[in-house]
Amino acid sequence: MIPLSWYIMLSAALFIIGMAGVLTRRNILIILMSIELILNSANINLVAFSYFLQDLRGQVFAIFVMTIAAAEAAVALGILVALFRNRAVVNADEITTMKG
Amino acid sequence: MANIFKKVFFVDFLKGLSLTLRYEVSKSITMRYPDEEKWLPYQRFRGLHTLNRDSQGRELCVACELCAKTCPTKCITVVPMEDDKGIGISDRIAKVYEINLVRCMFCGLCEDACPTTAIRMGRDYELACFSLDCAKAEKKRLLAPKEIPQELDGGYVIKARFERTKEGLKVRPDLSKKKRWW
Amino acid sequence: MSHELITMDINTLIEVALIIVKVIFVSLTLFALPIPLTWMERKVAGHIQLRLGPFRVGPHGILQPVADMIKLMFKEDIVPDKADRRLFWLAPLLAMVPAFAVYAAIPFGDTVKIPFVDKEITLYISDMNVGILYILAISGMSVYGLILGGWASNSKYAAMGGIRSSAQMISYEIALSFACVAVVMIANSLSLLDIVNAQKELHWNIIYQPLGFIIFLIAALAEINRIPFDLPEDEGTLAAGYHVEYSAMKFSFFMLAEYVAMVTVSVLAVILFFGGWNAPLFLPEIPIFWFVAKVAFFIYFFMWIRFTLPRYRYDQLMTIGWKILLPLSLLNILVTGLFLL
Amino acid sequence: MEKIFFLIFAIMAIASAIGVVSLRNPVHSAISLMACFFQVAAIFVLLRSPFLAAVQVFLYVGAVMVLFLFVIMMLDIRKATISRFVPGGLFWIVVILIALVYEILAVISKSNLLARRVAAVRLDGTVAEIGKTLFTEYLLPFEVVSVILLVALIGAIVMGKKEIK
Repeated sequence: MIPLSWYIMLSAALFIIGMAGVLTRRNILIILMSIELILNSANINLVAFSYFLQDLRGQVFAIFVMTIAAAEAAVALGILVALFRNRAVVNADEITTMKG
Repeated sequence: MANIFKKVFFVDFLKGLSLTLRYEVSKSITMRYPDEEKWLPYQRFRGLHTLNRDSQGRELCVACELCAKTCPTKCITVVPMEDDKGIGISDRIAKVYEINLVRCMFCGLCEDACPTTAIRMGRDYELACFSLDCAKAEKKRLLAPKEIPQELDGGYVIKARFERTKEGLKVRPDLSKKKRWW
Repeated sequence: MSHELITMDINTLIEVALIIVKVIFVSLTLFALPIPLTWMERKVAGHIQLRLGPFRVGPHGILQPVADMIKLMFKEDIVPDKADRRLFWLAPLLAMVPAFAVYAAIPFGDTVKIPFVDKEITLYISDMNVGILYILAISGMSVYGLILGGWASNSKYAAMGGIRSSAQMISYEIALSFACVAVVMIANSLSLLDIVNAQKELHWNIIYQPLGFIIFLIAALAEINRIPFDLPEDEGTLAAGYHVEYSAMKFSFFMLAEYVAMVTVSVLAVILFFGGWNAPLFLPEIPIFWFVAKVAFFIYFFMWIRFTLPRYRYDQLMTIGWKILLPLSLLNILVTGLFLL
Repeated sequence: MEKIFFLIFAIMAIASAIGVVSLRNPVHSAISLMACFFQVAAIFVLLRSPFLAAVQVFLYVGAVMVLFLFVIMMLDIRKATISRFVPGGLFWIVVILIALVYEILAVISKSNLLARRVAAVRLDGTVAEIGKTLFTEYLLPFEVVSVILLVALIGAIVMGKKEIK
């Protein structure tokens, strides 16, 4: 039997790697991918707790998370394409004109 | 209305499918050329040249070189020679008569130019080979008897056999069995 | 759980051995399938075009695929300069593995009694309770081989083929899944075994789902990149699309994946809409025979379509996918739901 | 047995996740993210939720990552691959990450949930059960999510469309 803590450690590791990606990388595409990674680590947690508590709500929430992640990816990539068409950059540091 | 009906029930699509199915079950028109069948060309087909003889077996060619002069690709070489042994119809015959088949375009102008009807376009079209040596048709080869007799009417498919001989690959026709190809 | 492994009794061992044998058997069959299929495709092509097809190697050219295979094995394996070498290697494998992995969930029949041992064996590797979802998910993965093959070649035709394939696969996957959803609603289960069992005694889904079947067929044609939807490898405009730069064994992996995908789609069409291994009309039940016969018919049908229809234009492809098939499939689900209520 | 599988999947997931953030080329990142999602799906199978595993592969691997690859190929990434890797302000990033790691470790070590064993009752027929839960207890969130999806669909189309001048 795998203890619950293993799953949580795995999800924590993925979360931190994703976080590091968001903070260190400047390529918008990779930042978006890191966000997907973070969402997935949350999913692992939800499903693991759902299994150990024998409650389906965790899985239901994981489905919601996946749906929202898909929607987020679609919109973000749409924005990225529009942005690239206007400015031709994929570097987050170069898009600072919206700053006040 | 009829248009909508057509679209809903894929009428055009089904028509196409039935057409291809009909083709699928009908007889193929391709022939299996070197293995089993061979096309016998018409009499006026322009294939490999032949050098003809008259009824007494004398060479008709008098080495006048008109064919070499008129050839647009300059692929015919003729070297004349004096001879009184009666090989030719006159005492001037060709010592060398050579056609470079790589350059020949089988236009048939040599045939028109020949005053003694010695050179004729034959019906042999299996001229592919593996080395350039055989792309040169010498006098001996041009004079050799042809497998397809000149008198035979052409324009149909005959049975043939594909053979590997020592001289190379040969297609042996069987002239007795013939059929229209369509 | 390690102690369970040790205390495994003989029956469990037999079960495990059976599964391994089944896996090996199925994958060997799939590896060998392109040999008869390429021959059949060439013969069908030939006869439809009033030709004879291959005839030189073996009787009626039956050994032609073997000759092709030998040729492909000994060809030079070219990797283009400036290609992304790792991905260039990975792409054919990524195309091939999902195509095979799908068969873990596909049932070929119910159970068969072995005559002498008096033991029943099941004719499927595993009966997943999410079978159809698994198949759709895994077969959706095969697009990676196409995209990466196109991108890694570092060639513009290949890249365009890759981009086309990604857009096409995503678009048609939706319609394909929705066509499957209606079937799932009727059978009340995601398991393929239950879906087939729900179609017993001629209650085949084709009778209840003609529209769903047409949507499934069109979307499946697009999903396996066959004419009339073979835009990713469009010879006319893209040379050969995503696999322009591939040669030798890598190319043959792509071909293998394509043929296996075609078989998969035929199998799915039979399972979902044509009653799986249930005998048609009132003919006697023969294990696996009817299944293979129906699958063979569909494979022939796909070849038949290939040599009947011309290729669609890319914008037409997208229009068909999004503006016709998607609304129709939603309508199909709605109507099915209303009938079930 | 199960532990060995878990370790294989977990190590591969973490390795490919590190690949996502450390590889220069976005295409390579996307591929390793795809591999990571696949491992996560395998872990879902270990957690006895095959439905979620299939949805994970279907949605993330089959759709979202293909979308990512599509956009990456549409954009010109040659400049991006040679750009510098870690920008300035590295110090603060490291501080934040260390704080995060510490916090998570603290929470995990303090919690008493972790020693918990799986209950004797197994959930059977998970697909049907999930469906029931989704359409009874969580009907409103479900509808909200579907509206969000619709909005995202329209938004993506509007964003992606060329401006008509």
